[in-house]
Amino acid sequence: MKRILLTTTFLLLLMGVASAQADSAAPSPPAPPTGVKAVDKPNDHGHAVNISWDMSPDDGKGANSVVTYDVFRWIPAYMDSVAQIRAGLSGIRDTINILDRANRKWSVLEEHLTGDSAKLANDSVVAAQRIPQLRADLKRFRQVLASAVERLPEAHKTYPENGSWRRVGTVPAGQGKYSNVGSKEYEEPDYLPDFSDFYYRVDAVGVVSTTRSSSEVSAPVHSSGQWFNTGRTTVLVFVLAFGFLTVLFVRKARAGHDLYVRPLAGIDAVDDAIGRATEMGRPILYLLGAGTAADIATIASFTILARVSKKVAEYQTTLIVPCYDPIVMSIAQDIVKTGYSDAGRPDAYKEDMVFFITQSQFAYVAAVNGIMIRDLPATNLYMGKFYAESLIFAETGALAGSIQIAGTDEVAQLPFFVVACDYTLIGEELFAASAYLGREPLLLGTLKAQDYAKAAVLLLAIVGLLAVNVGHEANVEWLMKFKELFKVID
Amino acid sequence: MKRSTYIVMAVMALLFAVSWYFKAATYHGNVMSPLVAGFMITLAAFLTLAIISFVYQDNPFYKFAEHLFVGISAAFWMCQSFWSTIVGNLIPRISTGLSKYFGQPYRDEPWNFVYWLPVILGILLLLRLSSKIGWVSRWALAFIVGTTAGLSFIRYLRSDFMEQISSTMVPLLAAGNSGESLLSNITLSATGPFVAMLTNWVIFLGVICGIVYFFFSKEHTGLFGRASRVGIWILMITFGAAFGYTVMGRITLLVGRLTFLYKDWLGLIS
Amino acid sequence: MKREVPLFITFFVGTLLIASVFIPPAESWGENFSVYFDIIAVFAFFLGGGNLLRIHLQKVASKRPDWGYSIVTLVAFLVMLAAGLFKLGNPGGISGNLTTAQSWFQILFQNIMSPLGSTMYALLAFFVASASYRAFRAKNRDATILLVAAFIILLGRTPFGTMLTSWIPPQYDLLQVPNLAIWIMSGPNLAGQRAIMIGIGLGIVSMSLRILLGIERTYLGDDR
Amino acid sequence: MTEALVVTGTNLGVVISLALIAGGVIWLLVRSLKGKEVERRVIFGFVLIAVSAPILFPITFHEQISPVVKAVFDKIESLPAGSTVAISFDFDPAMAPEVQPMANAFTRHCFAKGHKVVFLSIWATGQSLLTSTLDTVVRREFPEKRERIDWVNLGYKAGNQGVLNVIVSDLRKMYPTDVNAVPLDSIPMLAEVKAFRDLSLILAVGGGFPGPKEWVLYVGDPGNVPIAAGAAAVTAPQLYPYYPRQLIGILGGIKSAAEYESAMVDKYPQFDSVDKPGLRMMGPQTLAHMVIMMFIIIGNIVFFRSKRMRSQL
Repeated sequence: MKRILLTTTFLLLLMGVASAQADSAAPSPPAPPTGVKAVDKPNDHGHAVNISWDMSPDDGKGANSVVTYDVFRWIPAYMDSVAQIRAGLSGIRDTINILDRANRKWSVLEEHLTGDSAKLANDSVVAAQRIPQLRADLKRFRQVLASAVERLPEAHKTYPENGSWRRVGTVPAGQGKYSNVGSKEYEEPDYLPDFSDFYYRVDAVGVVSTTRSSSEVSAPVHSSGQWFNTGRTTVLVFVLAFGFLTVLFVRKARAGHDLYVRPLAGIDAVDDAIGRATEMGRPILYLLGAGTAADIATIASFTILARVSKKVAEYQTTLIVPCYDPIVMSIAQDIVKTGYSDAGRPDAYKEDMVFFITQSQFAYVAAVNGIMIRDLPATNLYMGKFYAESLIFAETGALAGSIQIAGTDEVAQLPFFVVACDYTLIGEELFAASAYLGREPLLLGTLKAQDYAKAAVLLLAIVGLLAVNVGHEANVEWLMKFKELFKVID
Repeated sequence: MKRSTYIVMAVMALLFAVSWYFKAATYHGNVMSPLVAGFMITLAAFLTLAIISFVYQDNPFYKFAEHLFVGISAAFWMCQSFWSTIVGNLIPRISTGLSKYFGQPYRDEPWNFVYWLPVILGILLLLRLSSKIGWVSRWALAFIVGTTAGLSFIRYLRSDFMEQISSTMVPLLAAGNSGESLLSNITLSATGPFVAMLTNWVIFLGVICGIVYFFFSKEHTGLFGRASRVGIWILMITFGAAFGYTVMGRITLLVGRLTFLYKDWLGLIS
Repeated sequence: MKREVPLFITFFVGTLLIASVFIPPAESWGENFSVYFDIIAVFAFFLGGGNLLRIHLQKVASKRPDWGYSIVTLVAFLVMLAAGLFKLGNPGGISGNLTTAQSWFQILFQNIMSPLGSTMYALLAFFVASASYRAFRAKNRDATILLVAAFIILLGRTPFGTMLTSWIPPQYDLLQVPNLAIWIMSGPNLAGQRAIMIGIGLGIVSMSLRILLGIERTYLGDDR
Repeated sequence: MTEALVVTGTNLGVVISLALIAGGVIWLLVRSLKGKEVERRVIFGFVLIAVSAPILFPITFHEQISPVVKAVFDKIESLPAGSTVAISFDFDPAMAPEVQPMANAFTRHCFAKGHKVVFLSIWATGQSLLTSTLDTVVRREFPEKRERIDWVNLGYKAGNQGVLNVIVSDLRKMYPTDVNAVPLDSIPMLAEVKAFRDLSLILAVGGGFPGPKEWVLYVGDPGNVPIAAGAAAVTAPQLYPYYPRQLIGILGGIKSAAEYESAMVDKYPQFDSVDKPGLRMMGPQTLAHMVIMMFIIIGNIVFFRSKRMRSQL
């Protein structure tokens, strides 16, 4: 006993000495950051606050002893009781899931089991009978939590009583801002209530986490949601301007103004290619690409298919449309059917002209390659989204001696089509193609709108370039910022 | 079929058997039985060869591999989407009973009823199989196309259009990062300030001429026509360069497949 | 009814999604709609799978050329479908992970689908060569530019590129092939890419607008 | 010119396959003068041989070192033996095939010159790749080099550029110990190294964020330390604006790695026997590129000959 006492005393002494030494050895804390400002995070749906501060004089210069900044928020004790209700809630949720899972597992096996396992199985099934009860509990807890959460703004008003400072984030030295983003769902642990007084404080921390110094406390701030994202005003301006241009030219076109469009070699070639197929008595292969109906390029391809199928029906040639996506197949079937009935030959339409292959990229390629080599189409049309398969198609098609016309907006694949096909619609030309083929004044009107937008781009680019350059040379801040207008802010 | 075809078939079958035997005999893993493992690696190797044989000409082996591939892969994607989308995303929101059956935790959220919308639209889509009320499937298609149009409109306006314009605005007279005086140092050194400036000019003028090429409603004559010619040249350089640059990656793919044949199957290299 | 309702749905959904971008509380709608889209797409698989079965069964029934291969497709499709939907051989049963190593689904994927896919992809190495031979010819000015740019980039990737031009002094080393290759990629190539992308951006925006306004309605299957 | 044809690896397979390709190309060239087109299958055959031969037999081409790569090599050469150099492994397994050969070559070069090396990583995924270099290169090829006397492994520290910001002026603040918890003060080779600005050279191998660019901005520029970069091919062009003032040299992609390995073998023949993944991976690439270029040339000869023949008719 005595020995234990002695040892303990000795150890205590030793610790005292050690801690005294540590104290004396500890470096002095860095100077605190100043000017801590907290503002509601703009352009969001609330539940977030931006904090900024002037960096400590010891950050990067001075004693150069800042390693990180710790950001603290004052949190009322009431928040903890809310957290406890929340923990109870998720506890019930977990229990339900566990019982549910165990029950399912055992009830499948039950009849095959014996001995201990059978008892275990039985227990689980019995336990599972509590699930409805638990669900009722869950519902009650939800109501309690909902009403508790409503009192949170109230609780924040008691600052600085009944609460404590908690660290909400850490940033490395050299940075003076942090976003305290919480969840908007109050069942999530990181829920941040809107319209509550938040107080923030920032600590400069040295190498040892105990060497720190705190800033002044920021003025209280509320987080709240906004109804308009001002960061996207430029985008809205573009949307409205473009919408206006389009409507304007469509109206003009409707009024009967004649609109000029320059010829596009790839478009003119389509009609010739159909004629050629008729002469040779060989089919036409039309690929809508590996895109889905979620790609505008595929939709553009539909409009070209509409035109092609009508022509094909008139010329009485065969059309093959193997599809990669079932929805695309459905739409393509409708289109080809309509094309045939428009041409006055609904009887010539066959169900198996448009068919589904597979939604796997290279299996689709393998099958289409087979069709190209075996059916030897006179013309291959590739319109829509294409990926790595572009060159495989184009080369196999060339091997089969087909005339090939391609069009895609997939920039990485354009080189392969341009190199290996006879005609290629480059990017925007694919979208213009539908207007070209239809020759409808309304569609041509939208082309005109597109051209005006392009002219605006040229103008903006030149003006912007001048602004940036003049700004750069003369060091004028706002001119240099001109290009920021086009930066997309999230 | 011709007699020679039968002979080829028989030889291939024999080779397959031999490979199966040897791969099974030399199998050292313990994931599956040696017989299965030997069969699987032999199958993978023969399928690889069957596909490569297509570059020589179309043949029965390629046809077999192609049809096998189509069948397997079509089912593969259907199963994948069934489990990830229907079981993973839809069922836990609309049915407690079914989520219990599939072992998915039920997600009890307030807006869950919205998930019936795609289900209804999906069923409308299937109604196209009926000739009488097939037209209602267009409602589903209209929803899909509307979603595509709405999402693409904003996405492309921002990323492809505005972002690209803003990155074109670069200082044309500044000397890049090196900060040296420009006039004192007009050389064609790849890292010199003159080349940095030249690059900026090429990019700027290239973009302008490229856009001019895409004008549809103005005749490409005169100065406009000349700019459009330059635009085509720029595009041609782009396509040529991108083609040349991609060759390397394509060869790596073949290296991967040949390494499989030489190493994992034939054991020619270690 | 048959025409107006779909047009209205398209207009309504599209406008709603455009507006949601500017309204912070509605920001996540775009993602949600994509999820709905995926769910509808799974229903469409019934159409796709049904079509696949129909086409191949017809081929077999009418004994058209190569009908034997259609049996291969049918069997492969049904076996894989069963393996995936019933999770055959999966130690975890119906709630197990779909891609568990021992499950049939994964074994078929690993040993059949994966080698077939990567070999098909690897064929590109051959086609890149044949396309180069066939198409890179100095037929006219545009083709010559295309050819020269490609050749410089290719040359820059071999030791020859460095060899041939290493005598060029440092003041003019832009003209050394490897440097020239880098310059082409970061100068003219970038300009071209950018011009194409701006065009595509505009094309897509314009096409979307045409769809929303109902000017473009071929996807509804009537071209009037 | 002849140097380009220096091919290492002298077995029968190499000779046969190269003779096959060379003979075939000459035959096709002769044919092309008569305006005869080459059949597609012949092209495919050439590609197959060109890619297969280097896989089956160790064919490597001598890569002549380009100036941006040579700058790095010369820098390591010119440092006096015993200088302290840092190698940072800032990449993940996906990038490793391209950049790990560079890191390995740098390591060999530094040890061959008698430099002391500090290994570290600011990518969480870099730690295991760093360990693999230590196991396969350092411990196996340089067993005489002792840990903490000739090299030290500092390991990974979280904090991205924050870490760099600190270690440029005070290493011990971020790294009080090495990866094995040995205090830096008891490590002999770091007695003189208080901060990264005391180093003679930093080799930043990686390509994402944080990567060579952050090393330049947070360590190279403020600390006035020479930095060289090893990067993946796709990211290398973004680093060129920093060369040659802020980055003394750049290795971009597997080709640069191969060039470096070539230069190493020239200078230190003892490394001829070690694995050279850069050169090994360049074998099929180079041969296939040459074959494709030959076919472009042949294609044009055919085109012009047949055009002339047609005009003569």
